[in-house]
Amino acid sequence: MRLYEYMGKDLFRTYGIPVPQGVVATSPAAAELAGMKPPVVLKAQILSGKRGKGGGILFAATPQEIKVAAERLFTAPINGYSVNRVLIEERLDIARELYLAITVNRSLQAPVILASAQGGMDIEEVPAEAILTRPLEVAIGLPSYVAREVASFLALPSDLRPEFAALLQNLYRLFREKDAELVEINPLVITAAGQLVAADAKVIIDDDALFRHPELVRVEEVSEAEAKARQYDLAYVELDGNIGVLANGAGITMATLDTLQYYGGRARNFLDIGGGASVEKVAAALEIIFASRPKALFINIFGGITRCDDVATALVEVKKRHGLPVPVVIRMVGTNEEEGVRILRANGLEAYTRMEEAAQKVVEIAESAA
Amino acid sequence: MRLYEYMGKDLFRTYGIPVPQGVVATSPAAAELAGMKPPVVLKAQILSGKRGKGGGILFAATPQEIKVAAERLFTAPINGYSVNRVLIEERLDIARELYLAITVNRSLQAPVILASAQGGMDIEEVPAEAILTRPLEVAIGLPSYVAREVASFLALPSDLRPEFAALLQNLYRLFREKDAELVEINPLVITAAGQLVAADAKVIIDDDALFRHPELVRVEEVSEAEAKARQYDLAYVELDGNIGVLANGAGITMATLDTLQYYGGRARNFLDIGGGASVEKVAAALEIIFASRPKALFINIFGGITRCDDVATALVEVKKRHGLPVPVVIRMVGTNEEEGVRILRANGLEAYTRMEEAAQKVVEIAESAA
Amino acid sequence: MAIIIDNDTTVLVQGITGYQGRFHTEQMLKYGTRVVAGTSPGKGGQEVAGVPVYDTVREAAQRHRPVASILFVPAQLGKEAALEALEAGIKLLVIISEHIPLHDSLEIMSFARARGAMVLGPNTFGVISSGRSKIGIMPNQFFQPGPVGVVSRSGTLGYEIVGAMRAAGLGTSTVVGMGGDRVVGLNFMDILREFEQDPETEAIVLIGEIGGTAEEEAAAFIKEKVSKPVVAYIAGASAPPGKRMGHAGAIIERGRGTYAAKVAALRAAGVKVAELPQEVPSLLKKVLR
Amino acid sequence: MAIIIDNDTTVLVQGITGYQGRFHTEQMLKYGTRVVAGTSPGKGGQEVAGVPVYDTVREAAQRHRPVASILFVPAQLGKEAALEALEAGIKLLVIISEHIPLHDSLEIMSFARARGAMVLGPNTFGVISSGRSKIGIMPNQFFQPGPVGVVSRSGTLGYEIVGAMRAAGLGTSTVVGMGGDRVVGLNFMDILREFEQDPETEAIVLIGEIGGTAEEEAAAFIKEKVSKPVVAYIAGASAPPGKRMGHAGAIIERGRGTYAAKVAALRAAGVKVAELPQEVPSLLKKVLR
Repeated sequence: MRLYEYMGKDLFRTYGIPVPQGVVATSPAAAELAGMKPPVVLKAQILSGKRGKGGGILFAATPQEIKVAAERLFTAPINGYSVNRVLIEERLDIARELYLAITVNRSLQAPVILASAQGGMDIEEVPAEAILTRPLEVAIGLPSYVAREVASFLALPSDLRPEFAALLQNLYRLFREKDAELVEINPLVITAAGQLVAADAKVIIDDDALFRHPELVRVEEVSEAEAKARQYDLAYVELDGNIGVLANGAGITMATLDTLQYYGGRARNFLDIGGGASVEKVAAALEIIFASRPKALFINIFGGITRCDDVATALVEVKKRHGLPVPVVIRMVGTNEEEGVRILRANGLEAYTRMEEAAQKVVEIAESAA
Repeated sequence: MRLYEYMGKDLFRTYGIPVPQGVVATSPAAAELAGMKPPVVLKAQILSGKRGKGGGILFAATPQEIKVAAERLFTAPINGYSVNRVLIEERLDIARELYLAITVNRSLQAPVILASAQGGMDIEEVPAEAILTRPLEVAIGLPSYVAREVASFLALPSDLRPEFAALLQNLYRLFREKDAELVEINPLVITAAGQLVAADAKVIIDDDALFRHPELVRVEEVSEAEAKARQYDLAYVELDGNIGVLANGAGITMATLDTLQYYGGRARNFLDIGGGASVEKVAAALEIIFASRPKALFINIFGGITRCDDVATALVEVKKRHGLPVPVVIRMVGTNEEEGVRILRANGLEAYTRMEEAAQKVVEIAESAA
Repeated sequence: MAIIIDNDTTVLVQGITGYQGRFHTEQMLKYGTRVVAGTSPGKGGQEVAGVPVYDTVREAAQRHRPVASILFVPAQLGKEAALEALEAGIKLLVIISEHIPLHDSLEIMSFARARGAMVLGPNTFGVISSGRSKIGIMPNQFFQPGPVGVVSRSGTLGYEIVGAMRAAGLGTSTVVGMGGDRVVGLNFMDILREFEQDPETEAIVLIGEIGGTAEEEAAAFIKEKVSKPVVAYIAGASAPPGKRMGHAGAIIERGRGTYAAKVAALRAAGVKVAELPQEVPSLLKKVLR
Repeated sequence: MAIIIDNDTTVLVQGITGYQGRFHTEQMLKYGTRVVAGTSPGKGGQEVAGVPVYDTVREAAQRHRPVASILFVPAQLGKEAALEALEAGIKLLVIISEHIPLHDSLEIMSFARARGAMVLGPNTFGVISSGRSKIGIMPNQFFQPGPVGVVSRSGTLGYEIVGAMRAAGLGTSTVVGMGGDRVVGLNFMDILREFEQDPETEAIVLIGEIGGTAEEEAAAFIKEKVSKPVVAYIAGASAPPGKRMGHAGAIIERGRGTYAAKVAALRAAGVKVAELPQEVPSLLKKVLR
């Protein structure tokens, strides 16, 4: 769960990480009345990178300019996102811009600090040798000597180092205590007055750990269908093709999408019903897919814990209830395959055993329907 | 630093470990006015084991008995300790008594839980097979499965286990956060009503960690001389012999005491000036020893970081200032030995090079003076 | 000798009294696995399919000395269960549970390293030595002895490919699930190293997916250290960036972990990469004499 | 070959710019130790006796690859300094500092085990391979090469006995300080094991003291595993119970760790126990052919 910048900065404040003075406005009028003294910067609160390039960050030197800028931000979508909140902050007098982040390195199975003296730009564009990658021992955490190593790499002036160490240690505390996947400050500003300030905040919380963070406000940027899928514990992603896909297992669902593409088709969605899905869950999955109005539906079941007869029963039930709005191609093998096929046949449905054959068939149907 | 029982129980309370209702009285009058409803138990607050056998724990069933018991406790010393505080507590209705402690096992270099179903008696008297010793991983701490293991060993009824797990985990938190060497509950009572209550509390805090615990009240049970020694960072222990000892290094100081004993003498003290002691520090050490009125003084220096000339200079200075109140026997070898011997000779003092010879000499002098 | 497990491997089942634990204990016993004990707090003294149940791993370990443990516990309890097993001396941990918090996985891996223990998963289907023993949840019927070692990040896709191999007459030596999470214990390299040394394995199938750099690291390792032929299939060719494709680990982040990068790295290491899962058996037949 | 260190051991000095660090760096260099770098936060770029100083161990380690590190840091900073060294890959840690909090020592030892590193101390005088190299604070002049391995819980008492040995014409192979704290890294057993295997060591001197059970464990180990003759001296025969005799570790607690128990255990293991420090050389002469 990615947090909005202003939420990340609220967390920073709680953890003693310095952020610019600022207020959040939910309308141009509120922006005018926020009482921020110019010069200020207005930042659209959207979960998109490259906000600056997309026109989501504007400067204002007078109250009149604040009004104009706020109106602009609230009016048009930025990078395709509509703007509901604008963060208005004091404009910093910037001497240096650094990059600082803590995330998890999969290969090392450990948290890592990423730091660079080249802040303020996309970290992808910074050459690798200009980035320090410092793995951390979870049994130890982030003692002051690690902060010294990072400060050394960034060539910070010695009078800033104690402040920097505190900031980095607080950032790690936040990372651990809030179950973050990523905490990123880009840029971490050194002001002309020699203060460290987090000018931006990107915080991503591990979805799997949200259960132990009732204190965090939920950021929901999902469609109705995604919300419904989550409710049934289905892994669902909307895509831009026209073939609905229902499969069991993340890997095989991905492979199903790839196979459709291989034969010239495009999936409308990724939907993994997981292992051992009940009839009710499969039925909910089918309803979610049909609601997305695909041209055809591809069901690809490789029965293991998931039983073919359960999937067949769910399909038949949905069919009885609402009818099937689009043609359905079924591939079904594995646990209780025969029983599943029998149920399908009794209800006028056929099943393939080979995945490629079924995939080719559904692509064909979708093409002709388009 | 060992805490008084009532201080340990205050900590227990802070950490959510159930203790009996109680108040501390500093006089018999205060005990009467404390408002504790009989039946109660009155416990002398002294840092001594076997308080019960020493008459330091009394029961009272009426307000009149409270008064009598309090007077008795405040009047006569218990096990040689005079009583300044009495803890008056509700009398528990005891169903079972357990033993529970967390301490450090030197061989394992790890914290260990000690638990026994035979509580309420000296743990030394409980057979080893009736004691569970469960080492803990500091990197992990005390997760709930460890509490389950201990509860299993103690054969606790299943409805008490969640409560017990919380108690044990809280005890470990206290142990770690307060830098304890030992936290011991003996007995841990299961009341007739089925509640867990810590009927006693023994907490010893690591002296070396006191610097980070300004919140803990200092328990000082040291003499004036010991307090002064601590101020100069001297390791000093008062003993009951008549030969003052000043040496450098804990091992050699112990060996010096042993050597004196071997030749029939008894040391008045253990005093280790440590490595590289300054003239000022040695002078302070000499003053502490002389204040304890020994019959003779034995200085045993094996110079390494400690320089013989510094010790000689300190001795000569003290001699010039106050004179030497008792005969001094000096053994001095190692770093700057010649210079040290020269300084001594210039001031009418001689030094031995062999420790046994010097030890025999000082025992002889002390004997003849006694 | 297969890799990681063999006939003698003694197995503990953590969470044995739950639906999954019970079902898979029976399945493992049927397959020949030496399941010696199970745990379930508060259920000590019961039996599941003849297997004795204990309250704590320590007690089970002292009595039955299991070498491996398989975890069927809710994600929220995964960390404690894993640490309990490691503390009690378990040397191979198979974590079936999905949705274990990332920071919990980091703690598990850190302690496993300190204890010199192997971890498969989280979110793995386990490991199976075909025809001998399995510690996992894979359907028994697909796994027939043969010369191909298989390692897969995903379960059903692994079964799909093993099934296609079987249909083509190709059996498996050991099939290993790496787990679909972002942070998992053993990675492709660790398992490739074992297969390279395993006399029963003549060729290796690597089933990867988008996200992370495990396949790229595997490619570098294959180039240097693996003499046996390797066939790969990578899922996620059609996946858009920034979307989590089911597995927590299957996400293209900031331009890294793409299908193209993985396939390029593997091909450069001499690996034959199948474009469809069903191509794997025919590619295998080409590399096996 | 001596035990633990030899001529080639590269050494880092943590806290090199302080009085003690500076003095002992010079002394170690004089004795022949390969001191390759030092650390002192904020003093990076300086030199001490020609040895380059760095802000962090990591930097020093990357440039000079020290194998061992000796710590001269205030007790309150001891834990961080030790962890810093271990994290940077140091394999032998010699902790001179005294008064390190007990729980800090526990964390150091736990992490050292995870990293497979050896720790001497806290509160040790270090280790010296006579005539070759030393990592410690012992006075250089007492240590002459010879056939006797010495391990001691205390410093000055160790020097006293080594001095008496030298006066009697007996030199030392390696002299090891175990440290006077309650919790220390290497114990008597670890060091006895090394001496037993060291071809340069013909007899062993064990200098113990009251408190703990290290001597009793050593006795059991000697009985089983040590074929070389062992002479012991135990300090604290006259110490009363419950009093801390200087060393944090030297305390008779609840009737355990007494002089009598230690001497009895050692004698039962065939160890010759000296009643006075000065008896050690003559006992040694009896056991050495």
